This record gives sequence, C-alpha cells and structure tokens, in this order.
Amino acid sequence: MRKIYFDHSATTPVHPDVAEEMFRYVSEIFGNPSSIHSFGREARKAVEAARSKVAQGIGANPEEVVFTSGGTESDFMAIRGVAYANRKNGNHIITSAVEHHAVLDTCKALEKEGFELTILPVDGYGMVSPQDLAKAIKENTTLITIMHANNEVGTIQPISEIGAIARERGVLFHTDAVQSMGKIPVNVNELLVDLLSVSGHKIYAPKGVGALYIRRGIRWRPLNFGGGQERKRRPGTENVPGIAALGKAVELAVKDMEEENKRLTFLRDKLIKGILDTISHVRLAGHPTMRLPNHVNLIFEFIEGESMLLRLDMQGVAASSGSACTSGSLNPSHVLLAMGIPHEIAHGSLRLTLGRSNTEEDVDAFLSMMPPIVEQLRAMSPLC
Amino acid sequence: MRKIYFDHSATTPVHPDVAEEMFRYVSEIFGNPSSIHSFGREARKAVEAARSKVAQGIGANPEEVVFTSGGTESDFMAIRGVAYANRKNGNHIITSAVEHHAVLDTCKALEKEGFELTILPVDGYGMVSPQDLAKAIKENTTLITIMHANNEVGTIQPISEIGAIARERGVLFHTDAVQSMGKIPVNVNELLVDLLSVSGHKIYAPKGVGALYIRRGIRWRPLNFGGGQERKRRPGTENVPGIAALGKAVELAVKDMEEENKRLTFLRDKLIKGILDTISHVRLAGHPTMRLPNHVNLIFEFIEGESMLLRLDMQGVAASSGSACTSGSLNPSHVLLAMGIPHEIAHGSLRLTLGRSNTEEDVDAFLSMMPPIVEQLRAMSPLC
Amino acid sequence: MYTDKVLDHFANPRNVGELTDANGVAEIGNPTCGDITRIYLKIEDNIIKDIKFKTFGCAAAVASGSMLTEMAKGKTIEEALKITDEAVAEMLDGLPPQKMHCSNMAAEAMQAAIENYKEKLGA
Amino acid sequence: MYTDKVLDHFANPRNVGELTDANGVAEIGNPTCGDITRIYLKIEDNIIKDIKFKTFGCAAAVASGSMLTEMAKGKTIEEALKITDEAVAEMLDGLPPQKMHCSNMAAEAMQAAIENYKEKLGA
Ligand SMILES: Cc1ncc(COP(=O)(O)O)c(C=O)c1O
Ligand SMILES: Cc1ncc(COP(=O)(O)O)c(C=O)c1O
Ligand code: FES
Ligand code: FES
Repeated sequence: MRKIYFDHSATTPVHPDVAEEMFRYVSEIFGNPSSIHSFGREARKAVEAARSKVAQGIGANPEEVVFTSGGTESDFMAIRGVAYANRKNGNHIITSAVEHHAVLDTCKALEKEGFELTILPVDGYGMVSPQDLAKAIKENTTLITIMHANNEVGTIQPISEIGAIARERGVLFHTDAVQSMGKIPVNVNELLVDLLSVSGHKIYAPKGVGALYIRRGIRWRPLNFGGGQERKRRPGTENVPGIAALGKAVELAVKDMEEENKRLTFLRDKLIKGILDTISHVRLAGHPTMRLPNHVNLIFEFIEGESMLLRLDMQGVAASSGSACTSGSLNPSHVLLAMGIPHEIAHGSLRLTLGRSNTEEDVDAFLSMMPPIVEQLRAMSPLC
Repeated sequence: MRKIYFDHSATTPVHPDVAEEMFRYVSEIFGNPSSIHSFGREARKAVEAARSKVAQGIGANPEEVVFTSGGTESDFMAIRGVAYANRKNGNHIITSAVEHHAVLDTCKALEKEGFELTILPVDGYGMVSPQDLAKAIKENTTLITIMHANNEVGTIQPISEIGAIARERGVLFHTDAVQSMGKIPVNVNELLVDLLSVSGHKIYAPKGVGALYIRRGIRWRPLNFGGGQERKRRPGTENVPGIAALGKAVELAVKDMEEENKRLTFLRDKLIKGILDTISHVRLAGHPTMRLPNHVNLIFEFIEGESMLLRLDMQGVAASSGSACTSGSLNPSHVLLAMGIPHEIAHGSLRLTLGRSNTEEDVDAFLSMMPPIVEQLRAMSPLC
Repeated sequence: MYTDKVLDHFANPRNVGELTDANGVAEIGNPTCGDITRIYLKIEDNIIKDIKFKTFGCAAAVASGSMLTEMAKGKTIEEALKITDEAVAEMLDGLPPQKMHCSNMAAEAMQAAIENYKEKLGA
Repeated sequence: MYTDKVLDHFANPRNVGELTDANGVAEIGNPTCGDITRIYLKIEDNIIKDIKFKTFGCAAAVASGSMLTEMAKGKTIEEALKITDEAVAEMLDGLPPQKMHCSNMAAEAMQAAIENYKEKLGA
C-alpha cells in the first residue's frame, strides 16, 4: 500500500543528508567532546560547528545557543530559568491559552510554586492580541512566553509586535519556534525575542535533540548541574550525533525554505479547497492566511477525529487530530476550545501537516479518499 | 598511525549491532510514538521493546524504567525527584565524596535550596564505609545516593550492604550505575536500590540517551511537565532511535558480560603489572580487587596528567586524567583528593579504561610507549 | 495500542444503523470524553431480536458498540443486562487503560434502551 | 582546544632543562592550579645569554615556558621584563580561556629569576 505521511508537525523523517552527518558521529568520530585527546577534539569540533550553523540559522551568536534534548526541554529550561533567576524582581508570567503543553504545563507548575500566571485568550483564529498582552504586563511581570506558530492549527502569532512591547516594557520574551523553524523566517533580532526554542525532529533531524537560544546578558539561570557542559548551562555529555544532525538540519531548512514554502503553500491550499469543495459541514481551523505553509486543520462536524485517523491509517495515510502529544488524552484539544470551538465540534478536527516528501499526487489521493470516509462515519453518527 | 582507545569510561563507540538498531528508527520507522497511525505505533513498539530489554537487564519491571537524555539527567531526576517528593517527611540527603558531578553538584544545589546534606568520606581506596553510612542516617533522612562504581578510580562500592541498611532504616536509595552497567552484574533487587541510573554512551549506545529505574510505589515526583510522555514522568518526544539503541546495548552488554569481564580483567592486570614493573614512583589509584574489570588509574609522581595525555595522544593513544567531564577544570580530581592523595601527586593521574575494541596488542604497545614518555616528562619536571 | 479485534470491529462494525421498528431506544453521553452512543432495540418475547447502534465516538466506542450488539443479539433481557463493559472489553481482547470508559457507553446505552422498552411496556 | 603552535612547543619544548652556571634562578607555583615552573638564567652584560626552564604543569605551561625562553634569550634584562604573559600567549596563537593563567607562570618565574640575579648582584 502506498503510504502518505501527512503528520510532519508531529515528527519528520530524518533527511538523508542529515542522517549521513549524524552517522559520522556514531561509531567513527565517537569521542566525548570533553576529552582532550583527538577523539574528543574531533567531537568538540562537530559540536561547535553545529552550534555555529544553528546560530546562523536564527541570526544569533554561537555562544547564545545551548543544545538540549528537544523542544520540550528547551521550553522548560527557558521558562523556569528566567522565572527563577528573576524571582527577586517579580513573579508574574504571561503566556497564551494555545501554547504547547511543554510551555503551558510548565507555567502552570510554576503557578503552583507560587508564581502568578496570566493566560492570554486568543481569537477565533487562535491569535493572541498584542493589545491584550500590553494590558496584561504589570510591575512584577518578568517573562512573556508566546509561541511563534501553533502546532495544532498552524496560526502564526504576531511575535515581533509582541517582542517590541516586551522590550519597551523591559520584560523578557521567550518564543517556542518548534513549528515555525524551517517553515517561515525565524530570526531572533527580527522577532525581538530573548529566548527561542527549536526541536530537531520537527525539521528532519532526529528525535532527542533541540536547541535553546538565550540572548547574551539576560538574567537566566540553569536548572541543573553536573559536568559543566554547554558552559554550565546544560549538564550531561553532549549528544554529538544529534547535535551535528541538528546543525545540518537547520542549515538545510534555511537553505530550502523559500522554495519549500512556495511548494507547500500550493499543496496546502489545494488540499483545503479540495475538501471544502466536496464535503459539507467542514471548516478550516486556524487563521486563513497567517498560517504555516504546510499546515491544514479541518473540522468535520458530526464525526470524531480518532475514527477519521484510523480510517485514513487503514488506507495508508498518517494524519493527526490535535497534537500528537495529546492524542493519548480524551479531551478535545485545548487549542480548539480556546478558539471558542464547541466541545463536540472540536472532536472532529483532522490535522494534515505536509512536508518534504509530499507531492501533489498525495494531495489528490487524499482528496479522493476522504469523501467516502466522511460519509461512512457520518452514517454511523447519532448526530446526523 | 594505529589508534588505541583507552578511554571507555569517558565514552564508547556505538556497537555495530546497536548502530543498526538505531538507524532503523531514524529515517525508516520514524514516527512519533504518541501518534496513533501506523508510523506512530511502530515507534511505540520500538520504545516498549527497548524498555523491556532495559528492565530485563537490571532485573526490573518495564513500567519501572523511564528513558532520559543520559546519565546526568537520570541522576538529577532521581535525586531531585525523591528530595522534593519527600520534603514533608524530611530534608536530609546522604551522598559520598567520590560521586560524579551529576550527583554531587545536584546534592549541593539542593543544599543551597535548604536541604541538609551529608557527604560521606571514603578510605584510601575510594570506598564508602557502610558503618559510616549507618551512623549518618537520621530521623529526617529521605535519600541516600551512592554510586555503584566510580568513574575515575574504578572502585566498586558495597551497594547491597548499603541497600540493606537503607531498607532497614526506611530510606530511599539511589545508585549511579553508569559505570558498572555491562561490566559487573547490576540487578536492582540484589543491590537493594530504589532508583538506578544508566547512560547509553558508556555501554556502546549513542550519546543523548539514558534510563532511570524508579521502583514501583516509591515516593518520587517528576521535575517537568509537558506532553505526558513516559507516563508523565519525563516529558518530551521520545528519542526513539536512541531508546531502541539503548535497549539493544543493554541486551548485548548483559549477554557478553561474563566473557568480556574475564577478558578485560586479564588485560587490565597485565597493564597494571607492566607499568608497575617498569616505571618507578607509580601507584595504582582505587581498590586493587574491588574495581571495574576494565579500569586502570595510575598515578605517576612528579609529572602532570595533561602532559601525559597529550604525549600519548600524539602517539595515537586516547586516555584521560580524572573524569572527562572535569578535564576542562584545573583542579585535581575531587575523587583523588577525597581518597587522601596529596594535591601535587593527584595531578599525575592517568586513567586507562579498556573496552570491547582493545586487544593484548594494545596493552603491549602501550607498555612499550609509556616508559620513554614518563622519562622525558620527568626530565622536564622541577620536582625531580 | 488497539488489539486486532478492536481494529476489525472498528473497520467493519457490525449492527451499525437504526431500527425503524425499535421498541427500545436510548442515547448515552460519555461523561469522560463527551462522546455519544445510541442503541436501538427490537425486543420480542423478552428476547433481543435485533439491535443496532450509532456512535459519535472513538474507535473503542465503535468497536464496543459493534461487539456489544453482537453479544446481546438473541439474548433474553435478563442475560443482556448481565453484559458488563468489562465483558465487552474482554471480548475485544482488551482496551487501552485510558479507553476502558469507552466500553461503558455501549453497555450503558443498551441498559438504558432496555429501561426505555420496559417503561413503554409499563406505560 | 590548543593551537598548533602550542602543541608544537609542547611536543618539542625549547630550552628545557637546567643551567649549571645559572646566575639567576627562581621557582613559581601557580596559585590557580598548584603547578610549578622553574627558570634558570645566565646573564652577562645585562643580557640574557642563556635561559632554561623546567615545569610541572600542563601543556600550556610547557609551551609557555618554551615560548617565553625563546622570546627572552638574547634580550636585555629591561627588554625581558617587558615580556607579558599575554605576549607569550599571543606568540602561541592564543591559549584557551581557562589556560591563560598558565602563561603567567613562565613570565613570573623569569621575573623572579631576574630579581634573584639582581639580589645576588647587589649582595
Ligand atoms: C509547538 C511545540 N512546542 C514544543 C514541542 C515539543 O518538542 P519535542 O517533541 O522536541 O519535545 C512540540 C512538539 O511536540 C511542539 O509542537
Ligand atoms: C558515574 C557517572 N555518572 C554520570 C555520568 C554522566 O552521564 P552522561 O554522560 O550520560 O550525562 C557519568 C559520565 O560522564 C559517569 O561516569
Ligand atoms: S468514547 Fe470517547 S474516547 Fe472513547
Ligand atoms: S599550569 Fe597548571 S593548568 Fe596550566
């Protein structure tokens, strides 16, 4: 059976060039970067070369890039690190209702530890309002964390506007760029952010590696201690193959972005139009234009996401319903609910996220596959 | 130039079978284990199969194994997780003076946060005394963390004796088995431990993956929150290739242990005897018999470790002086100092840690290489 | 995560649909997830002659509806009332822990439909 | 981490050893790391005719000793005293940040040896 992978926001296959880079550091150049012998020095070189590539990819200096075990760690390192380091100056954190759990749950845990938390609402497109944000900033606000692009609905937030406000008001600003990296321009100085999270496996690098940008000179402190790696910002022997892969992946992502962006936007729009034209009671979730070029989220009324996913899966199509991370959960996506979509309708969300491997044929195959699935499931639904 | 790698305690090359297992999950079976489609389900299967293998390797149940980003993370997750979860019952932690920085620095950070810390001394072999330990336990003691085998001097601690005391006194007991895993038997029920750390890259799996054993039912809590992975014990998309590799590596390590143990013990003893027989003013650091089968630490008086390392490196031999993690540091190893070795003598430590790739030829080559190096460096020394 | 049995019943659900001549009908909403199952019963001489279901729910809900209706068909009311959600889950070779509640819905909807039948009968 | 220049001077250190006819000798211990460097000077007509060093130290210490002695040889005392640790490090194409202090030791030992020479002269 022909397989169609439409779940690139959940994870991506490692790009062949990235895999090649990764494998060099697995068995051949395998040293510990802290070792002073040649095995160690070669590993160190690989780590620093990757750091430069990641830095270049986001417009940062290499010393401002810390490697982590993934987007989740980058997020909580950013948030906890700023929250604790600035506790003397204030304990108020601002985030949004549509953040990834890595951000939202970290903020909520801090709330339990005594921090004050404001969760900004979003509009029907999942968009945070900079005006709301400006109003929410108080004397004791030390951190704003708003994602660059949403993983569930693809909406791109007005990060540079928020960044300008944060800077004017002297509040540190973190953005989770896990989904935007490689898909739209990500530059820490244009976005005016102080911290920024990246995850490897969303950009064709392997799982288990990520990066956190920490602007030079900001008040941040490490969470853990150990061997002094990453200039004491993140202890533990460096994941050299993963780091080398991440460097390569960022390089490729930035190099190919413009072209891929165009190509994916075309496929995305064809997919959306194709479904809306052939199936009734379907709506697009998320912003119609301020959205990731590869991101489709369609809500089919009267039916349930999981059933669609499994039907599609049986026909070789991998899709998701809300975040992969939360698909184990039973509640409809907190993102859709925050956008004001009713509970039972939110259940019918189908997320299709395109990527490098997808072609127009994939879209066409999907478009002919979907109507009978919806028909069949609706026939089973007590709501019809 | 023929390369001889004698730094297996710092890191190991990935075993070919392990690399093969790892690579399967990089580009081919690349799904996110949280996804419900077939890509995700295959990834989930790989993670759970690896969990079973790791569990089996240490005599645990699969649900008791949590995957982490490495030994350092396993250590601080164990220690902080128990310390915080039991804070109501007590705030006293006991550790030893020869722990890895991942343990020691975490304990010291907790001390700064208001916990009470007892750092047990060691004898001249780097050994903790169970009697000392028993005396140190107080009403408010909630955690003991003592490593299984020391990374710098190879000394094996009396873990099951300590475990028996801990259990009798109702104190949770963590051991860092990063260095012992695969070299000597590691069984959580024989060692009587409640938490146990393992690191992939020390046992021929890649860097960036590790495991933490958490005994069922003990009071421990996660440090971070996010997508709910690892049954909410460790958030973040699972490092599937790394985890699959770790499973394979543990399987291989346990399978080959007895034979490798014998082989390495022979090489180790030949190496030690060869040096002691041909060079004066040399001593073995660590316990003569209660030591890892692959571990040699020789202290050469009047000369400095780094100089030896670099001379050896120029001749293709990779060795270390104290822990790789601390080789960026200028202080002589805290382990050697804790063993009562004077500051200037501790500087002359050379750690040689053998592994799968090493042969008797390597040992012979080293034995003929070392005397002129020592002679030359001593000629340069103002202490001679 | 799902057993082959669950996937089979999900892919080819038995007894899906409505019964125009039903004499017992009920709909149950799942308090855990907000999903819905509706059961149609055709009871004759105390025996479930026919049973159909509809569900707005996950794959476990569909499979449970399919399995429960298979199990209930031909049974007496008393026998049918003894079918527990655990029994349904067991016949499906098990459900993932977080999906155990989905099998409730089918069993409960059938119980409510029997209740509905009895009420009508009493009325 | 080390430059090729450092590694070269470490592998083939210049001016290692003792001077039996030294007229200025001093040993400096490095407070940061506990290492030691000793410098031997042979001064004639205010000029450093010969200079040798010994070190119990890291590769940076060895290379610094080697480089410093090369730089000082043939210089007048006044010129030699102007050689800073930074200058030594620079001639080695730099040292890792945490190893900058190692170059101190060589320069300081030489300064102390010149002091020792002057003291003897004055005595
Ligand atoms: C927006 C966003 N942030 C954070 C994460 C977590 O990153 P990782 O999977 O690398 O832990 C994800 C992916 O699940 C994401 O989509
Ligand atoms: C005893 C011990 N514990 C912990 C660690 C840290 O493990 P990792 O390198 O996987 O972070 C090491 C290795 O450096 C070690 O030797
Ligand atoms: S019926 Fe709602 S999750 Fe299964
Ligand atoms: S001289 Fe001591 S570390 Fe360099």
